[in-house]
Amino acid sequence: MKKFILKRLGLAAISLFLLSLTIFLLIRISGDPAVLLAEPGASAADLEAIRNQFGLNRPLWIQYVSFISHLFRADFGQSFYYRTDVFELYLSRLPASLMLAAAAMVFSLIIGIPTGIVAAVRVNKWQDSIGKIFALLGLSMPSFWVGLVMILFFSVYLGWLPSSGSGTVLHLVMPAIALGWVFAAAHMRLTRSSMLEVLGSEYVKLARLKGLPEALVISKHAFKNALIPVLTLAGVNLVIMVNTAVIVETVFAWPGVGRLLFEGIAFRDFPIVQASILLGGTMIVVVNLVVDILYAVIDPRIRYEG
Amino acid sequence: MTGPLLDIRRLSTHYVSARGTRVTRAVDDITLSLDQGQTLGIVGESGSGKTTLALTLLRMLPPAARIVSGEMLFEGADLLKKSEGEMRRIRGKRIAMILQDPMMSLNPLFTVGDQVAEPIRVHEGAPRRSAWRRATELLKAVRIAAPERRVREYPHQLSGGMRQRIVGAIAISCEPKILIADEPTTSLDLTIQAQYLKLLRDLQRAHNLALIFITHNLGIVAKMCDRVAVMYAGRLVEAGPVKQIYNAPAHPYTQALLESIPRLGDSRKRLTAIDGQPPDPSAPPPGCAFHPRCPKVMDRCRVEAPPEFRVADGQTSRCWLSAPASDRTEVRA
Amino acid sequence: MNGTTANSRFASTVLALPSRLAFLRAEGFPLIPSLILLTIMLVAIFAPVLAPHNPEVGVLGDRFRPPAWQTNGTADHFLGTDHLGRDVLSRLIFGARISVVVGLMVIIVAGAIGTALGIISGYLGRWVDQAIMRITDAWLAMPALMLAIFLAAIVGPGVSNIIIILAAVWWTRYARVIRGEVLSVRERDFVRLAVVAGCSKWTIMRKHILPNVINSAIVLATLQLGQVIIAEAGLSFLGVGVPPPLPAWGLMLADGKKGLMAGYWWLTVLPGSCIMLMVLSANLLGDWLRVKFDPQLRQL
Amino acid sequence: MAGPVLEAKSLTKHFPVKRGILSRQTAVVRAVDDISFSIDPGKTLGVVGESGCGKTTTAKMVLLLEQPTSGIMRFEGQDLQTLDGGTLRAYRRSVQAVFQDPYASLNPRMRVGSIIVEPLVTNESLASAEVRKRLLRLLDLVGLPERSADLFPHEFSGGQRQRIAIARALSLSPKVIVLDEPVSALDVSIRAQILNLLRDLQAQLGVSYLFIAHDLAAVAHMSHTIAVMYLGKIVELGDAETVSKAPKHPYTQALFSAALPSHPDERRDEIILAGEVPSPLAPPSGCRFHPRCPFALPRCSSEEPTLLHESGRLVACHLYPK
Repeated sequence: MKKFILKRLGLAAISLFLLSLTIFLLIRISGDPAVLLAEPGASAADLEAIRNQFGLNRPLWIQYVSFISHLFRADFGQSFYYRTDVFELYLSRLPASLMLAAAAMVFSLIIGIPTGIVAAVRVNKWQDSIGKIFALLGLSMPSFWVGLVMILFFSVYLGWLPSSGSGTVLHLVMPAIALGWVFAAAHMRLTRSSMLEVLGSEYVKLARLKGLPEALVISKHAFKNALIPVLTLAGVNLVIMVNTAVIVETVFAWPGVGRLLFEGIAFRDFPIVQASILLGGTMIVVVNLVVDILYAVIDPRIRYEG
Repeated sequence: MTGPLLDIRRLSTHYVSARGTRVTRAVDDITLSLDQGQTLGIVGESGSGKTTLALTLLRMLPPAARIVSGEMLFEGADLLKKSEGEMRRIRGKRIAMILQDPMMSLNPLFTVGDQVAEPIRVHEGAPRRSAWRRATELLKAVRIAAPERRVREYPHQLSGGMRQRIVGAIAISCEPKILIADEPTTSLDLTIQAQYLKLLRDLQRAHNLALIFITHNLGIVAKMCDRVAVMYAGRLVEAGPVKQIYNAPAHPYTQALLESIPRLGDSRKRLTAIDGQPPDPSAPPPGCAFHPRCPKVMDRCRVEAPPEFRVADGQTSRCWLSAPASDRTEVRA
Repeated sequence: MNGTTANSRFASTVLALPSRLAFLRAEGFPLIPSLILLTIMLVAIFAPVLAPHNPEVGVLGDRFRPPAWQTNGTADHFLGTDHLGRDVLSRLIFGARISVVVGLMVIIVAGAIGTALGIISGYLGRWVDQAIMRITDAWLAMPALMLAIFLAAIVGPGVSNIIIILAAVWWTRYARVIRGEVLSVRERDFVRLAVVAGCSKWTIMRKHILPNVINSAIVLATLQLGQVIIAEAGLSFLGVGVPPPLPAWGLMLADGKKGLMAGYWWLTVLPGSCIMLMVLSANLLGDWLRVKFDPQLRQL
Repeated sequence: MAGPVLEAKSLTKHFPVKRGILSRQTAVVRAVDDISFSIDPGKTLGVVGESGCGKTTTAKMVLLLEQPTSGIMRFEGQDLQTLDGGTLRAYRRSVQAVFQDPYASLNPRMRVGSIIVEPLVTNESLASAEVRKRLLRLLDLVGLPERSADLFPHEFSGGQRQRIAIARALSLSPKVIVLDEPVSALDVSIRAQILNLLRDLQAQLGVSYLFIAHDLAAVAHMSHTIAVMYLGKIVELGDAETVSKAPKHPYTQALFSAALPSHPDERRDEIILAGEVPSPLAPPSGCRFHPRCPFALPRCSSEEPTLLHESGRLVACHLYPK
């Protein structure tokens, strides 16, 4: 188990290194990095000052070392617009995003897992067809459009829910559904397919041959096995949610990291954009790591492989 | 008890394609019987319907399959007339089955003890503790060393041979009357196969089990079985006592099959091969399904499927060559 | 004599035609989704002929006109106008062009790169595999949309930029899936026998590996088409995709927000429905292909 | 008299096992350990043994799919190690293979004709008419109709596919064909067809076989010489009749007693071995068979026996010479 965790940590470190290197190189090959790093409308003298500050004339690897050392000190620079430390700004926005992601995740699991199980158990029956249609619709509707249509319907026409902002539970309902919708469909599809696979397995056949009641076969032998890939996906999706929430947060003016990124783009506030990507990527790597380890805890086979 | 333990009469199971246009007669008009403590071998090549027959016995067929006719009398009562709930109480308790791939038939997420104790708890309502004690004893019975430790382990911690034995332990956990083994040794090495066959025979003797061996291997039948039933394209082409059939096979398919196998001892003698390919089960040839490959084919075989004829005491054959001449009598028309 | 041969050849061609098209009647073939996709393609090609108005020029006096069947609607603007008085129908028609071009280009470019890398990585193995897969993993660790936003933010919006960006993000999925397929194909005996027959690595990859993984790549591409279209719409919606005044569906949704609180539903509902229709059709077709080609790909 | 067509001396293959982040080599799997054998022209060497005994690794080394860790292979008297590129290519052409699974050994995306002539086209530049001519001859040789060439593999049954695989292996007129479990995936009624075909082809073309199988009766039937392997070692090697009628090594005896009878009256001494085959990662000391051997002597656990002549064959066992 220790070996397993160490190995995963090593892989995560490599991913983080490549992530930082990619961002670093992209900034430098996409044109004059000084223009990006400087505030919009900076003068030639300002640009020169930036070049000196970041040592843009020095060899690339020295620049990279200094880039990394800043990152290790959680120094992502100052926001041009907010005039504050970007890392602190990001942290202050994170709870809102996490809350939205958690709500969306709960929504997606509550909808996705039961429908997936029903569809698998009743494969090729009407329940399955309805499930399939639901899943395909979910995967085919852009989340921000779902959000817009909900605003139109529930806020503008019916006046039931607030169209934007945060503060109450009511504010959370529409963004969570808009964001969770596509994931509900994804979880439903995966639950169905992994459940079908498990239901066709030899050990489920043996469970039936033992004469277990069908309910026990499904709830004990099939469910736990089928849930492993779904929970893995859900773990990965949680981070993807935080990060892809950019558009949904924009639609509903939800004050999370996604909206922060959008503001960064809108105000040409490069330090915010860069920090959002780096921190978002780091979160994905870390959560992937945690999910891998949790996976090993649930599934005894992985634990001993080392 | 009067009558056989299991009496199958004119049983047919068909697969129907999704649109209902194609019907595959996987099990076609089969009559068989089995006594307590007896070993029956069902031999056939892939697609001959032998696994479908086993699944029909337990009523564990996939949704596309239909049992279209026949009776299956188990201890005098027709299994086809039982409700799903009654069937469930028979599966695992009265009739147990070992699957083709025992390595894959243990759930990786539960301990060995849990899986062995499960049928005891479900069928006998035994409390957890005593079921686990029984599970430990069962592991001892299938000769697994240190059973107290093994019950708490997960399947992946055990060797392949041990997993085999555990599947055997699960099968006998509720002292069934019949044990069906579906190609239980195909993936095994010779010396492991010998161990496993011996274990099955020991268990059979200890519990007076009726054993149904489903296999494509005539050697296993020769070694293990009292009676044999040979299947071809869903039909029972020949059935009877093993020695009688190996000494004097009546059906040309059985004859050819026995001659086509290399024997230890008379090496480098040319084998008698059967020409052609096994038939497509969804579109078998008309008449006798074996006729395109049969060295003794007659005109009648191409159009008319032969019924079952009695050729000797307890031996039947579905071949026109076995049709009543003088002393042979037709079982059914 | 010649005539009869020609005739019989013609006859056999005609007779063969139904069997060639037999897949149309195959079980579960998604006929309607395929027709929808075909229609969208045709609309994209013939947009200048079909569109009643210039999609980029509006009459300010005609702002926020509702569809023809609502009060104040005119037959001239059948599906109404937007906040600049531009004809919604014409913009939708031209918008199909952007979705089709971006969608197809991205899956072709990303598919070619990803499939090639996946085959090389999976077949050559060792350090080549390690290097390619570590890069792919790191690339996958960055969420596709955010990376696209980042790239779009530093190189600026534009149709060709958006294609490059989305392709740069999307190839990883092909590389991963195709590599996995190659790993299993590589272990098949026919590949070993090709080595025994003396085939070079290049020949084996081209003749033995590629034809056996291409189906997966096609299925994946079809399924990714919808996601690419949604991503493009999302980027355009955020203002980092297709630049205005081009009539991209995502951009129309962003503009539609301006009339949202006033209840101008057509500006939101119509472009979104177009996206959904196209994505849904692509998904249905992809699903069918997946089941048809390889049931093992069910979890793509 | 001509010497053996293929000869292996002290052939060894160890696979390193890598573990940990830095991929340190922590152990070796001794897949094949110091084995020697030879195959005469037109003859068959049968190799039997259970899974993990190293028979497939041996086949792979002969096919140059695996590089031996040490040892010498000689082809028609020439040491393969010292061969230059050209002669090595000649070796490749002379040694072909047929594998177990007829469904995996034919590329499903190629037509049968292209599959069969692929080795030919790869190695020789021939006019297409000549290729076609040879293709038809090969199809005829294995008993397949001419029109098979234009079909795809999925249109054939297992037995027919194995015929296609054999035709392909024959296309370069090789000296040796490695047959790795060529009939074990086939239906019982088809096996005899393929075994007969292989014997006929050997008689007709004078090709040598390295026949690998776990089915003892099939090996005894096909082979002139039999090598019995256990955990990477050859434990008994000799004339097929001699070995199969009166096996000497306790493992060979157990293996033959475990072989299934062909008739219910056929009774053999039942030797049931205890335990399973140990992992080749940590083979037992001394004689590798000693933990399962019913006749193990004290020295068996410490001293490794060598192959010695005994009653007309070679046996590696401390019980001999008596």
